[in-house]
Amino acid sequence: MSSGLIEWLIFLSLAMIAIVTAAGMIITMSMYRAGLALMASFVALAGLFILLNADLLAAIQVMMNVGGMLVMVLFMVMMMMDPGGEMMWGMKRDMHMRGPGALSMHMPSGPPPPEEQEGQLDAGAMSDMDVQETEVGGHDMSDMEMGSMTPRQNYTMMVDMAMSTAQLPWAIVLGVVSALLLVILLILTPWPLAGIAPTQDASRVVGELLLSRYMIAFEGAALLILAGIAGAVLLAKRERSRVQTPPETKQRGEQP
Amino acid sequence: MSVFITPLFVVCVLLVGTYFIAVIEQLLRLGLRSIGIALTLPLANAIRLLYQEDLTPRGADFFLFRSAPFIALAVVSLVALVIPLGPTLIAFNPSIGLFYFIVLLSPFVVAITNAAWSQNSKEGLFATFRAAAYLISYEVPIGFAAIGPVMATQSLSTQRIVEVQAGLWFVVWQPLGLAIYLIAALFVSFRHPFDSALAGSELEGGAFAEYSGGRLLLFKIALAALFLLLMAMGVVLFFGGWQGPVLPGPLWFALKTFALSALVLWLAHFFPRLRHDQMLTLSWKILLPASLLNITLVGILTLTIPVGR
Amino acid sequence: MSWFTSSGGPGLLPYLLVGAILFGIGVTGVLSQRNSLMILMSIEIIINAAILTLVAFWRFVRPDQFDAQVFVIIIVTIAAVEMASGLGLVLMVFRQRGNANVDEAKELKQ
Amino acid sequence: MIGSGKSGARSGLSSRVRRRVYRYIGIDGGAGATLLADLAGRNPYLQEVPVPRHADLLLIVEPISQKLVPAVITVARAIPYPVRVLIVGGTDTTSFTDVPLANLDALFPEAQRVSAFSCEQILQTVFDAHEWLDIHPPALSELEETIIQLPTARELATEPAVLSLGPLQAFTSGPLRLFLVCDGEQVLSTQVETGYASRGINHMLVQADWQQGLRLARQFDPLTPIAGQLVYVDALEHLQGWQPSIHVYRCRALALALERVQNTFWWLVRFARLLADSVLTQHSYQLARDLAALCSQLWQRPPEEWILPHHSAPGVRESKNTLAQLQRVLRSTAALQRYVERKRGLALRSRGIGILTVAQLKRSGIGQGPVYNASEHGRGDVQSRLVIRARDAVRDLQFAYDGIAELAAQPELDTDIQAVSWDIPIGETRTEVVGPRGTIELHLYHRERKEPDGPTQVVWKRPSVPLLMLLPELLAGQKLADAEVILASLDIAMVEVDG
Repeated sequence: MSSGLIEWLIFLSLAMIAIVTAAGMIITMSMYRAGLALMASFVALAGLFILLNADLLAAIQVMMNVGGMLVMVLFMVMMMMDPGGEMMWGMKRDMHMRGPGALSMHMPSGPPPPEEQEGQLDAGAMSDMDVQETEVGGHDMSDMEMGSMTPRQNYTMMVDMAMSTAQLPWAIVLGVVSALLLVILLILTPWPLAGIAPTQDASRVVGELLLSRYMIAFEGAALLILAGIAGAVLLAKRERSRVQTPPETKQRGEQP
Repeated sequence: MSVFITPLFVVCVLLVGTYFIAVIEQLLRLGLRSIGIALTLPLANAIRLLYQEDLTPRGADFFLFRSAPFIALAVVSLVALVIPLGPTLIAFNPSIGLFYFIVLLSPFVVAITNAAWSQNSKEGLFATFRAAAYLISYEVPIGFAAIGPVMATQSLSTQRIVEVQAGLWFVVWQPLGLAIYLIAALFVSFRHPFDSALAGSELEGGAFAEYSGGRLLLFKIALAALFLLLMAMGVVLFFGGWQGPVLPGPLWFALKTFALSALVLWLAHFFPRLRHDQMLTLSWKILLPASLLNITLVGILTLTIPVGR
Repeated sequence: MSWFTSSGGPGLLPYLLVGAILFGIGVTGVLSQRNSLMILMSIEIIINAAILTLVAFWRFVRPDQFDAQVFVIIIVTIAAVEMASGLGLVLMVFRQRGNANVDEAKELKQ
Repeated sequence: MIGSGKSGARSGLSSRVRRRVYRYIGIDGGAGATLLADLAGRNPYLQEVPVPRHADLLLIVEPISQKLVPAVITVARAIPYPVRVLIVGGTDTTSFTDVPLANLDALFPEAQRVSAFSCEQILQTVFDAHEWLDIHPPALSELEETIIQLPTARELATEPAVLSLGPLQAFTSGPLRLFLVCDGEQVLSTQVETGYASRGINHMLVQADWQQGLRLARQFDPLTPIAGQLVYVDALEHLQGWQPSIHVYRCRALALALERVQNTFWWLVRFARLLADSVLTQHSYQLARDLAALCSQLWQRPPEEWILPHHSAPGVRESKNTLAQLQRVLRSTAALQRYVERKRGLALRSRGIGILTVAQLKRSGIGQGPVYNASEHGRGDVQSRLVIRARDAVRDLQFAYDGIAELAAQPELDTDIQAVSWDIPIGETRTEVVGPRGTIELHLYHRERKEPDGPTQVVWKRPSVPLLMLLPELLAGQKLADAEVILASLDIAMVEVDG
């Protein structure tokens, strides 16, 4: 087995992981798994960087993205209700859903079904679930009976939980078209190839470059980070004086 | 052939080192007199865990739950590659060895958060958040503390850092860096005063609450190995690694590592478990300014005193 | 010397193809996802696709010049800043409205 | 047989490696807090673990109330295979009770049983556990659901998490269930559910006659049998108009003071384990063990034999040796007090949290006890409670030391044991005794003669109850990790609360 063949094998498996996990991020219902998939994609990219003799960049890639993604994941868990375990992951299975949406929740197509008399009840039914959290932990989806839902309730729930907007088909088309366009351009352009391998120690050279030729860019990036920190803190700061509780969350806490 | 022998060797060394860390822990708990028990108890514990059933709780994220201990162990084994045991005894010697070491610490936290999150309980969710908060807090001080020796060496290679310390250990003129490094190392390895993500009391076991049997054993090995590796890196950075008279290099290295581990564990046992917000305060308000101060001092010393080179 | 292989291993073109596919996935995500956090993550994919192509070009076109690596480092830094401020923005929206769905956040337009 | 009994010092290294380690999780029905605290430090081969998943042995300390059974089954089911059960029990209360206690033998027919409340007995039995039968926990019937009121106004629109603590938890002695509504790491509100340790002691006392009542009163709080019995004895003597002699009075006070100190020490052991402060744990564990050994051989006859109405008190045994030991314990306790007062690491974790003001305590009817003293003389936080308990322990030990020295100096004064007359006149009385958690008060009504002849109504004033009532107010706004430390610092005995 030649070293070239091994390199090909490693390349193919890493590329496969990077692409599949990136696609998986968009598809999965579970926020935590989505973040983790993205992390895996980045780590696979770091592997590709090592194949490209860019060890320093691989290390930077892992450092920047694993920590950053973990924080991102936590925000997603916080904002999009993914309280752990297989709950979100197994939801589709538990609901016995079929059709093209079998992988992720999508915005239902077509007009909403007519409203029933008890159409308002669904919000109450959901708040019931919030209130009765008494188990020592854990979430059991089996007691959520999907069969008893009316079409209207089902529709509302689908709208509530959809991961994608209604323009998903167009998005897929655009994504494919842009990728294809890029591929065609890549193949048609004659790239000037150099048949040599890098010899110098990247960390030393990059360090010297950063502090000589790209000094201004380096300092600019530092300034940008400072501005970013200040901006993020300012945006995310809790304003204790004027707290606005949205009416819907107020209702949710009330006893039915 | 060496592609297969090197990892095997690294894993064996790690397991032996982990065993000695467990022995040191038992000795600190039971007292020096019961050394016989301390030597055998870790093995008896491990055997006991191996005989136990390996449960997956109902409603757990099957894939993440089952894979988390292996991720942890894989990360630890990868980290171990860059530790120089002797003048030529190093599995992998890249030019950015130290950077590689610090970078690979964060995937370990991912393994812990996976374990905590996948177990389908609220306590686990709390543990996830805590572990992630610690990841952000310790990455900065441990990196800054490690920069001190790098400044003096002008290289990120672990082997080079050890070679430079032939005359004078860095601990002599960077004691502040060592202190910051050791505290941050306790943070990273979820050790006693900083173990509230895995705490027994309020989160009912935290991240490992649902693990049993073999997988729990794997996690415990991974945690102890991580602590061992951090202490080993501490020896590399501040105590001259394998440098020493008379005895062969690897032996010196082992002696220094276990002595440092014992010292750190002994100091840590004087403190009660800290609350999570106290830990974060310690990191951001004390360790971070102190490490900046350390870098300034080391910079001045490196430039003025020739012994720093 | 071909685009497809370089000394037996994968050459420039395979890496660029991976980058293109990742870019397509990222575009799809940005355009279709409903939650603003997912959109931020899709943007990350796009940035990473760009970085991959950049590194591939460095390796196969000018391996003796390390400017490309400097660019990558600065891009990664800026991506991190973008993530941080994006998160801050999303957090603010979430705090005001209780969710972070873009299709309901129309008031940002005004 | 390897692993059975004690492996002596001469057993080789290989047999030590093969020796079995047992990891147990203890279930305390209310009476076993001291026993479990003692057992946890006895043998390195018998280790306590915080969660059932890590355990392979379930240790149940009887009595277990019917209400606690689902929790016990849940724990038993959570233990991975192979699982063994050891039941520690055999208190005589079961024979009187009308409140149905759990029949553990029916639940776990394969379980082993130890009847004595002693660590040695348990240790002897436990190392044969691999020879026992595996248990097959019964299936769990439907659990009733509790509705938790969620607070409405919140800053972030995230949902608050409801953490359920217990009913089996390490923070009180005895089972108590807490629902902590948390916004992140902060406790928003607390809902307390009690009744897991209920054995209906008032009801039992009314059913029983006077002599049985005296034994039952020891179970008022199984951790403080002497205080419970003494208050009942005082009431009987009060009704009869009998006055104990100075000697008897002094001996009773002595036994009570020693019991208070013992309780404080064992509480301190549990509290230190909770904080994971190993120095404090070792120190207090050693003290508690020493004092327990000392107390067990202090009296010529054990206190439960002579703390009875109209009984005279015996002298103390081997006074020289005892005094020297007590002196050592006293000095060590004083050192402990200094440690608690000055240690920075401990203060980091205990200072400034769980502050109770005197006004708050007065409002809920607490006017004495260590918690009140801590608020009156100190800051009223967790650390001040630790300090005040250590100070009380030193004071009580000093009192005991003086008392024993005096007793040893003079021979026994009244040796005559009068015939106890169980003919209690009609009437009512109110007596009180200072226990470790505050003053225990007993209202005893004897309005009519009945069969069997006993009190017609019994009303206890339980020092733990108002503290429990204060809990929601106290925990609101605290950090999650602090909430448990605060709860533990109050030293609530659930058996006393539930009755």
